[in-house]
Amino acid sequence: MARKITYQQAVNEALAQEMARDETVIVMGEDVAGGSGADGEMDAWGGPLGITKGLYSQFGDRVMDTPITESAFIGAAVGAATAGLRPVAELMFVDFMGVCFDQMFNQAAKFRYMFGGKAETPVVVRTMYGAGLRAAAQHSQCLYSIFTHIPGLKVVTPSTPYDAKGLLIQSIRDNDPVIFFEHKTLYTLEGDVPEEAYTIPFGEANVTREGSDVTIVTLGRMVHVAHEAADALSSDGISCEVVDLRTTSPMDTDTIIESVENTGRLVVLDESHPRCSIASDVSALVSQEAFDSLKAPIRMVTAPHVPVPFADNLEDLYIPDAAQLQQAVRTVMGKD
Amino acid sequence: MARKITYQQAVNEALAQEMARDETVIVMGEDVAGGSGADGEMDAWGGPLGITKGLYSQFGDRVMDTPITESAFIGAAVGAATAGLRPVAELMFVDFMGVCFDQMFNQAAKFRYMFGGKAETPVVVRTMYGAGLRAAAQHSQCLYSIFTHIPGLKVVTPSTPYDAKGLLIQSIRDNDPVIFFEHKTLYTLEGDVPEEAYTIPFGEANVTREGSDVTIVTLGRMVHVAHEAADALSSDGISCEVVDLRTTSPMDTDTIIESVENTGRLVVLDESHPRCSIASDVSALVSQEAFDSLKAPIRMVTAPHVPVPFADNLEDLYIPDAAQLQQAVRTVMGKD
Amino acid sequence: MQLSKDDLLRAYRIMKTVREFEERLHVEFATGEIPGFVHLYAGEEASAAGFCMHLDGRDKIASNHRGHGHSIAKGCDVHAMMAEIYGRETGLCAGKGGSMHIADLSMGMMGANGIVGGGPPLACGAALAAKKLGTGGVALAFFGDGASNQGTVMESLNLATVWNLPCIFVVENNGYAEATSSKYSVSCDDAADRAGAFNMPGVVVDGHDFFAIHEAGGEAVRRAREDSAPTLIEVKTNRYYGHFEGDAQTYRGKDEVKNLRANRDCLDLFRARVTSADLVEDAELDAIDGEAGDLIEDAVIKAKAASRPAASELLTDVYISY
Amino acid sequence: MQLSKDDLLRAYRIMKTVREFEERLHVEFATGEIPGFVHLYAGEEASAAGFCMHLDGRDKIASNHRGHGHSIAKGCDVHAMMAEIYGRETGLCAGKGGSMHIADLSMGMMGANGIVGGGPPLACGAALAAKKLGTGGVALAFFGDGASNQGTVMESLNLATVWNLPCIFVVENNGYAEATSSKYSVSCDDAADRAGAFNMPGVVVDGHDFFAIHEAGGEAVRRAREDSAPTLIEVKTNRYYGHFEGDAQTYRGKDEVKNLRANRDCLDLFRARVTSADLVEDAELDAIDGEAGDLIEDAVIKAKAASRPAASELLTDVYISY
Ligand SMILES: Cc1ncc(C[n+]2csc(CCOP(=O)(O)OP(=O)(O)O)c2C)c(N)n1
Ligand SMILES: Cc1ncc(C[n+]2csc(CCOP(=O)(O)OP(=O)(O)O)c2C)c(N)n1
Ligand SMILES: [Mg+2]
Ligand SMILES: [Mg+2]
Repeated sequence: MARKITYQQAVNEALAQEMARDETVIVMGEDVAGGSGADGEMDAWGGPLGITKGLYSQFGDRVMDTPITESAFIGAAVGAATAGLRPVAELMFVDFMGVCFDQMFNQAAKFRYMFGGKAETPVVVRTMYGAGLRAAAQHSQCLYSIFTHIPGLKVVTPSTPYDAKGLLIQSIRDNDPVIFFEHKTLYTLEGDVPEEAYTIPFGEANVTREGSDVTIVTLGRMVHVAHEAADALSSDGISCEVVDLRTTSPMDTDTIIESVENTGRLVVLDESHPRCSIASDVSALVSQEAFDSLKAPIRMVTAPHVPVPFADNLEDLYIPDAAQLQQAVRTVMGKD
Repeated sequence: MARKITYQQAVNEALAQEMARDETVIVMGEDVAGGSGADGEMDAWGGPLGITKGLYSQFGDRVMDTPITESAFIGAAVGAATAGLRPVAELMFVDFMGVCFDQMFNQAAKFRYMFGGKAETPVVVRTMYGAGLRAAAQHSQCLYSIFTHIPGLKVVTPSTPYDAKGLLIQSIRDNDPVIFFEHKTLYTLEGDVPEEAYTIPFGEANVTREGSDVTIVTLGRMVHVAHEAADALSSDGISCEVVDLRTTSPMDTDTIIESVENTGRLVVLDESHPRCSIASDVSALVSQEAFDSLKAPIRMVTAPHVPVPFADNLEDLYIPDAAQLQQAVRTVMGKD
Repeated sequence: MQLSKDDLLRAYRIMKTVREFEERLHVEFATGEIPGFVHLYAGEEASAAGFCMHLDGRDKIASNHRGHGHSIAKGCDVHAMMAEIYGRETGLCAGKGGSMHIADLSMGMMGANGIVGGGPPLACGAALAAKKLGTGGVALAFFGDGASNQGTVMESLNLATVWNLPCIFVVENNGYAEATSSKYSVSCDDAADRAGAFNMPGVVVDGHDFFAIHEAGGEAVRRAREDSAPTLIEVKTNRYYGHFEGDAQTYRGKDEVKNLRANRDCLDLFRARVTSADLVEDAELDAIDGEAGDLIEDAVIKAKAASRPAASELLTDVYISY
Repeated sequence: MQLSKDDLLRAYRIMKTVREFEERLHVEFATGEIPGFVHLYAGEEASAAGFCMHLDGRDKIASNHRGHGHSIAKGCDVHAMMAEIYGRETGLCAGKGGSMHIADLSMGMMGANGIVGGGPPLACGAALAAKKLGTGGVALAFFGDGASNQGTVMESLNLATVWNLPCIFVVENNGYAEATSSKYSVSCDDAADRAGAFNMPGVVVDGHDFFAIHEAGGEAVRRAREDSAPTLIEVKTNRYYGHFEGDAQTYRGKDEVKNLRANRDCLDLFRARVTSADLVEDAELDAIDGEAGDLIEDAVIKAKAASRPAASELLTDVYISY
């Protein structure tokens, strides 16, 4: 797999390949084509960052611009999913969930259970998340822990172009409702991606680095921060194992526990706010299921319990970084 | 304080006393009076369970019925709070947050931070939560962990009539946005409540039972389940300390840690779904901050990762009960 | 639109079955054996029947918390519905949904809904699927006057026009949202007046008159099926019971329901019309009355006798695969 | 409504200050020194000025992501605004909000808003507060054509009528929501057509004509202040730049902006009208041009020179008390 493409291209390619393979896959969202009703070019945008650009040219009205009415069109995607389509709806920023969460958590997530096992709702909601673009408090949140809390939803957080493609194809083929988180600072990241379609199963974490002293469980953009820290720490003789969750629901508890059983130490690195977070979720899991393996207190490295600030220096301080992670690892190693 | 009233009466009394004391306190929500525009009695309902009944008769148009448009009226409450009122809005069931969450988590919660410390938004959203009324998947959720995740919100979960009154008065007088969770099965619970107004500070947990072997951290309705279990366990010679969080944001981490330092064992009891929950949050806190005091793995007792079922027998199985809690306590005591 | 005798009998049977279902639930609820919140449709039967008579297997409906009538009219199994409301394993949703979540996707009934305004976006989706898949189907959303103000509903009206969806929006205006009058909550005179804001036809029909509803519904379904275009219809109707069982209804005028039952009952008006026009004989309708009564009696007996779901069911059906 | 000379000069100063502010940001953004998303208001100035001229200290506005013009027109400090956009500690929000969250509650500016449709419910609340507290104030919400479809906005229109709120809703229809035309997303002909659905007057005005806006705004504010009743006004306007800075705008027609600038510029039209009517002399306007230019130049220099917020600011201002 010598070909390198960006995370953004990987997402686009996954969509294009699945649309080509399966007529029932449709894409909808605000400006996912762009230019609807206007005098200029159609397929002008592909969303604000151009992620879906080109799909309209290739698939015509299977790529549908929507009015700015997230409840209506995400609900429509959910309804269409119960009626034979496999819609991929774009919630431009996950921060906008507050105007349409009902259709995800009370409708899509619960149909199967409430209807006694008789519903299938193969809908995917793609969404952008995370800090780093100076987009301030209402355009920089993570919020995946909120979706993870909800039974019936599957939550996917790819960290690389390879994972983005494989997990998105899996999301589209999956028969349950999926919310797919794309980190906005990862779009330009390049990586090896096979040309053909492939899937990555849900609930299987990726041990992206093996190590023996400390387990770092993380996800999304933070996987790269973990590697940066692990590199630095290895020159001090500290060996870190990095576990990329890939999906937070289902979550691969076995891999986490196994790793902690080997290393005896856990640091969880999570870009989101700390309370009721993935960081706390993983910590709690281990403190219940692998307690006896622990040689030191668990440590969580997260953003603080504050909204995302605008000023560039403050935002940089807000986002968990390799230095903080190194410090936490040293602490659990008893070397601070 | 010899007078006994119900949790429901305590809520009503807190509202009435604060409205009488402060002209800027207003109450709004669907049928909070009831009967608006109709031919029969005005003040007919007081919400579906009659909690606010009588306020309209006493305070007239400071008690406002609303159309079923939670975004508009909760947003209006938020906007009014920035402009000199102290609105108490009712979100009938917290399950309905999905149509109006934006006004709570992106607007009210973030104004102060985004506006550089210059906003005050003294709004209270009262809401009903929890299982037990056979109300099924869309009317029985807890969801407080979602609000706890959000910086800028305060989250209150009273377990008794006494706490309901004191915490609601504090909520109304507090200058930050508060979401106030009333458990629907507690409304008929009676308890001692002083007639005069009083406040209970936020962020101070209540040690409702002292004990030396195991700390049980819990909240809301589950406090009563914890006491039931603790009673049963005491006859087996196991001494439980019960910590009622009272507020999950801010959360009284000191009391939790201190208690675990004394007992060396922690069980967290939480009615909500397990993932990214208060149960996991408290577990994570302790596994980081009081790890060295722990004599046994932490255990969480929560509802399962499934929507709330309708059938009475299934719902009874769904809700965490004293037997499950006892089992968990025995496990951490090494007696299972 | 002239209905065949078969159609007339079918319409009456639907309405009567719903009525019996609801009247019986009212009685049964009082015994305390039925769990949860139950919202009865009695008084509004002509709406469910009048619209659903135009729908077939290709078509879908999205319903609301007051969904029993819609479900029966769309062909859901009455025994399974009753068992569901009792929370039994034989229920339409295996006892896991209850009254507020009755659904049968195989019959095109997309679900009652516990969220006011939850259904119309879903109906847009079903209409979109029908259009994209070329099934010829349409989708219809039933919702109340209270729901008509909800943002999700108005967004759906807009989307249906923007996307030219084969979708019908039916506001069942029974005068109240819980205890609040539609005169208070709906800022325009008729809820159907909002149609113009979304560039679709808006129609008001008398909800006690099955024939008026059937006529308006026929045109809306035709418009959806042939022109792939949406319509908003407001049915002026009334509920005979409280918002939910247990509602003391002190917000209603004295004798309001009594007068409605006496003078505006959709079943009585239907009977008077078809018998006076010599289309159907009283005895034929009486026979249906008897059959409907027997059906419901049998459904209640069977529901009560059925088992509750197995304990293991608590954890199933959350995901298809995990 | 006849404006005094002072008012005319004030109106021009507001519009020109906004124009200078935005044109300069366009240039500065290209240097890469301004962080985040910046949405410019150039071309739409007559709207902010025409409405805000009627407002005073009792009154509040709720704005949207394109909020610089509204803020300046409502009296926010231009230096502090510029510093905010640069993310400096001297910013109106201490550098923590940025362009999308500019606010100054002390000036009655309730905030730009990153959520489309976030503002109108807040404006309802401010109107309610004014009414309950008897301040005589009104509230005005500015939002776009794209936002006009959002459920939160339509719910607010309904609520304003149900509660008789002193509230004005202004749709600034600049033809696009990002890259999507309002001809596609708004299902009715004019966004103002929706007013009838909520039983309030709906007015369309030419957004290039300050006087038309000022006139319509005056009547709406009067209606709100005196009758405690809401109005919906659609301003047909145009933006000169992309949705945000960096937008290549390939969705727009060729020469669209060029023609608008040449023929429909609100500042040019204003100047022509007031000078040809001998109300103001060119030289007086030229003087304002110069002052506005100097002001913005000074604001940019000071903003660039200002410090970033102290690191400790990261953790402050989340709660008033904890
Ligand atoms: C989003 C939401 N808000 C509030 C409720 C509570 N609720 C249930 S039914 C109802 C009244 C609905 O009135 P209407 O739409 O007129 O239907 P009707 O009950 O009259 O048939 C309300 C307020 C809810 N279920 N969902
Ligand atoms: C709820 C929500 N959905 C989508 C967006 C992304 N977004 C920001 S501005 C915008 C277009 C708004 O168009 P319009 O209301 O016409 O205002 P304009 O930008 O033209 O001034 C969109 C889609 C958002 N910020 N919030
Ligand atoms: Mg109704
Ligand atoms: Mg626009």
